[in-house]
Amino acid sequence: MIEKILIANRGEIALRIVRACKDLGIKSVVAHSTVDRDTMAVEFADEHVCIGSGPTGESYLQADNIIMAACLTRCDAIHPGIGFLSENAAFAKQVEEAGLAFIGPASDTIALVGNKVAARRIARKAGVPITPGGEEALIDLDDALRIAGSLGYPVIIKASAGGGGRGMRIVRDEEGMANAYALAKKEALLFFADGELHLERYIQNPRHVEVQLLADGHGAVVHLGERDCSVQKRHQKLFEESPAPRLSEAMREAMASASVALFRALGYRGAGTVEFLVDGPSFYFMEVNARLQVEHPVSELVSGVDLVRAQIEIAQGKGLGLSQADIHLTGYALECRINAQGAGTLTRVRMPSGPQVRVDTFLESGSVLSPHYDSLLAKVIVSAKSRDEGLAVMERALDEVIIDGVETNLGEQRQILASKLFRCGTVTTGLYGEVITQRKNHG
Amino acid sequence: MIEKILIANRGEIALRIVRACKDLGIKSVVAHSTVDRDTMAVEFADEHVCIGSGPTGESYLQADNIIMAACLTRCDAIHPGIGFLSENAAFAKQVEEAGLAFIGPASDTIALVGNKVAARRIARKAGVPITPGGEEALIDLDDALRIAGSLGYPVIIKASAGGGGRGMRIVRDEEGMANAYALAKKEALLFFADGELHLERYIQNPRHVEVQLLADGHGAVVHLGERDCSVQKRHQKLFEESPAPRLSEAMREAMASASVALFRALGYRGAGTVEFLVDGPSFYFMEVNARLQVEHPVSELVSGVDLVRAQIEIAQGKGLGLSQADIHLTGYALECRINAQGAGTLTRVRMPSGPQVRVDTFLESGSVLSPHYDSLLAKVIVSAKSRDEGLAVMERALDEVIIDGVETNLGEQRQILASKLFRCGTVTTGLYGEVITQRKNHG
Amino acid sequence: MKTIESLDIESLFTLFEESSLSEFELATEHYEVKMKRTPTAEAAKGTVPAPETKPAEPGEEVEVITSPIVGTFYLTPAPDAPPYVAIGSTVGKGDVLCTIEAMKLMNQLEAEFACQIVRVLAKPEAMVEFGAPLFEVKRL
Amino acid sequence: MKTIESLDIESLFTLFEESSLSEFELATEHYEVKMKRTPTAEAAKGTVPAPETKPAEPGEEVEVITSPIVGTFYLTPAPDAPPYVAIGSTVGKGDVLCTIEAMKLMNQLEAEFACQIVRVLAKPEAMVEFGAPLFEVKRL
Repeated sequence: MIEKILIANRGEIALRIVRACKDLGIKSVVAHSTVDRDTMAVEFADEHVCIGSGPTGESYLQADNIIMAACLTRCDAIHPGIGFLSENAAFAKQVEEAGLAFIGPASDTIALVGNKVAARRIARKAGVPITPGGEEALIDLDDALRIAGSLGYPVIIKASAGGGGRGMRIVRDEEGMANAYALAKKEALLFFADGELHLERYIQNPRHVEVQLLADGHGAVVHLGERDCSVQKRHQKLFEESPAPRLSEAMREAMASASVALFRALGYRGAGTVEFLVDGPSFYFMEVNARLQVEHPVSELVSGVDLVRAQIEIAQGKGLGLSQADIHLTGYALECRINAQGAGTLTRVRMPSGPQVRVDTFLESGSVLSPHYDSLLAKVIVSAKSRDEGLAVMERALDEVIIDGVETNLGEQRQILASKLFRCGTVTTGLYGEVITQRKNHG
Repeated sequence: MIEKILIANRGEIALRIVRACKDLGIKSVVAHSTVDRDTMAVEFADEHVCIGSGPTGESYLQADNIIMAACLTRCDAIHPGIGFLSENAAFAKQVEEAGLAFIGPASDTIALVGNKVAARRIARKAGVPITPGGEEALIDLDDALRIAGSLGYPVIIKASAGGGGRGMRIVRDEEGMANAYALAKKEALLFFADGELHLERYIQNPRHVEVQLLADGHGAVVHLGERDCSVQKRHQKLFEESPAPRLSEAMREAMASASVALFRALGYRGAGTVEFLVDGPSFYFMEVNARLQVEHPVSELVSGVDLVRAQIEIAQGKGLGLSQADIHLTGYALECRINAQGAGTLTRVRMPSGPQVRVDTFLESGSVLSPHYDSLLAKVIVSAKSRDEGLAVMERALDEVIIDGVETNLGEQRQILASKLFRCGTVTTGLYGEVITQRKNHG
Repeated sequence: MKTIESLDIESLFTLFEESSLSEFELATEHYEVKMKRTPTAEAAKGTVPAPETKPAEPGEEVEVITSPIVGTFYLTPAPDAPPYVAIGSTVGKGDVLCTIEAMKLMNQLEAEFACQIVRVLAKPEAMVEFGAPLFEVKRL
Repeated sequence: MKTIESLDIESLFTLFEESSLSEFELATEHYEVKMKRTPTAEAAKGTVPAPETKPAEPGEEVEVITSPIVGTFYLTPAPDAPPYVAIGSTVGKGDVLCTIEAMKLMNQLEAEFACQIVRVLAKPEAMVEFGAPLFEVKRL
């Protein structure tokens, strides 16, 4: 039984987890940096422990301090949130070894899916379509040239341990390979301390669709439908929605079944996501996100399932208590991320409210935005009966937002929401460029 | 087709209606007093017209100014909101005669159900149980004594045109009748300009349960389940929830069918509520509220139907587009009203946010609360799978609220929420007294 | 420059005014003087004396007459009739200034005091809301 | 410079204005003068010189040594061993001040400079968070 959880994270996601704990009657302890002492997560938690100074490497990545804080405040479990140590297999193992529940998948699972080559191999075995390309790590430049030659250009080189666009290089022709290979290798070593690379066919402006899953580690797996996260700026998601617009029922179902099969094959435990690239009539496995995701509220609103609560209940060993027949996906949900474009003091914050609007934020008028952390200010999530209705509600909600004191992406988000491309549901990873970058150039 | 609506109201409900207009792509004009110039409803509306000075009699009750404002801004319809002119049959008639749609029932219906004696008569005819008592207006004191004698004391005298506790007198024995009769008559004349009284058996500490309905005026009527509104302080509702706790399925269904039958008999058009008193195993018709209600979000959350949107669509003559089979009542919803206990400037306002929480308010840090208007600051509404879960979420939400600058009832609301009586669902109109007043006396 | 003995009272006032003093007393062989100032919010902000406000003369006071109702503003009683008033007109108390049409009634707005029209602030045949400025006038 | 006798009243005002005085009285053979000023917020910020802050002498500087990690604070190397330091102890740079147990390791915290222990701020055997104050010391 989990009675007290240490939350090893910050910002809106730490607050999200504190709220789930309160709803479940579980005590919460927020581990925070010196900079985050006055944030809402710390204020609302039952206890809080300072684990280091502002820079993430000196606090939110300090595994020892986090585990000691959990032990000394007599927590039973650690929730790693999103980012930081949430997909760090070594940390998960350390937590397990300290006799604490890690609210997330088993450390072995994290390690397994963390290696892109291994993950692709398992996916293929489980019958999940993968992008044409090497299922093995690249041996050297010659190997890369040989594989690319057989696949046809353009191809993409990726760090096997990578993510977030780092260690990735698109190669458009043979001549570009040597340079791209060297750069990707260098970045892979720099960011992931692991130079392993692999190579896939590169898909131009695909859609990015992911399936949300919950599994109890004992064979029970359900999916909560898919989310379209195609609208991105430099690999950072801007809008996420469910159901994905203009996706055939057949693909929707195939993607969901493939994801469930993969999670079964992995013996997965907890909440997780399978990410796909969609290219016309085909979809390809991209990766498994072995953690909660920023955009999880979208699935919560269409499924009625509280994902953080479910994570905790799974960690308690209660089993899933849900079968696929219990999941009724109804209506539509859309999330808009409001990001800062700089640090500073938020002199005034007004978030939207009213019907069909959910706001997940940790900021209010007077909050200070530290330059140490990521730029997510708030998530505005709306639910509606249909996509058209949802877009209207989101427009209304964004019109209510006021954020003074720092630059934000609100203007861009409003532009995207109003754009024909987005309205029609013809979303791809190229949408941001077409709507914002090109308008700027023409403007 | 309605393309532009004048909203003849203020505060959170005016904002609620502006939001619905935005969602529907309908233009909105807010008619406001000089005092309300800087409120959110005015800010978010497409246009605004000042209709008078602060006191409600000089602005929100100025029918001529309101209708002129609607005509001159080329509105097609007037939404009266809640209170003010919303149940004023003469105003509704004036709106109709000006060629505008009144977003509410036909003026005749308002007039009909506005007379309690007439409403009781129709209810009885439609097979709705009514409290034992005179179905006719009282002729004089002797008549009152005769009827009370046959019913048995205690009885309650009510103004036929009344509401909100005014013109009401409980009579515990024969000796108290003369005085109570005189006072009720005086109040009825004073507040409603109509001295007609009637008399019913008085039910001590009943539950107050009401059924939400939607009807298109052409025979289509659906109900959205019931709301328990028993927790009241001097006839002012404090918490409202749906479904009503500890109510037998049989009573729930009987109440809903009776309400639907009554609305059919009335040929009702629009959103409306039938209020009942529940006394042990019996329920009795109390009155029809021929308008939207403050607590409407509770029913929106359990039914998924947007009531304000539905009101507008009905006024557009679109028909209901819903049959009872389309209404799926799922989960639980609870509303907590946060009221001010004085006027002033709100130096700091922090409303709750996050999962399962909806906030309907028109206030933010710096807002000025005028002494001219009612005390409702905000409605915090939560949705959940079950009542227990809902209470936990409400507790979490109220813990997040900060309102500085004016006294509020937050402390009392938290006490009620934490009380055993409320937790157990044994709610009656006596609950506030038992939890708050008695605690104060013992404290 | 003045010696204490040769001081005149005006100079003393000026000195005190321009100072930040709250009290000043002086006794010489010939006279005694005592000055005291209760610091006002204004004075507290600085030593600068408040600018002398010249009271407006009766005829110069400019006032705004606003609309008491919502309606359509008309300067003329009928489409081709001359306007009730024009810039420069003087009207007596009770004289009609304009019509505001509301609920199909022509409501004549009467002057509450004698005045001269300085400006017409509302647009003829346009909507006016409650409190909308109609005329700028000089009270006579 | 003026002698008291030759003072003119303007100079007196100027002198007073430029001073930080709140009251001034002068009586000569020929006259008596009294000046008083109620200090305003403005004046307080302005003409009053800031109080002279006395720099602490090296030996008096009190500093706080804080915990660099999260763990359990111990003043002794073992349950029945004597404490590393006590109030009044002087330690040299690199001397051990305490142990903080974390991840089953006893981490010895060494003094970064020579100092004398003024107070022990953390509770032995209790949890300390990052930045928790452990010792108040005087740098030597």
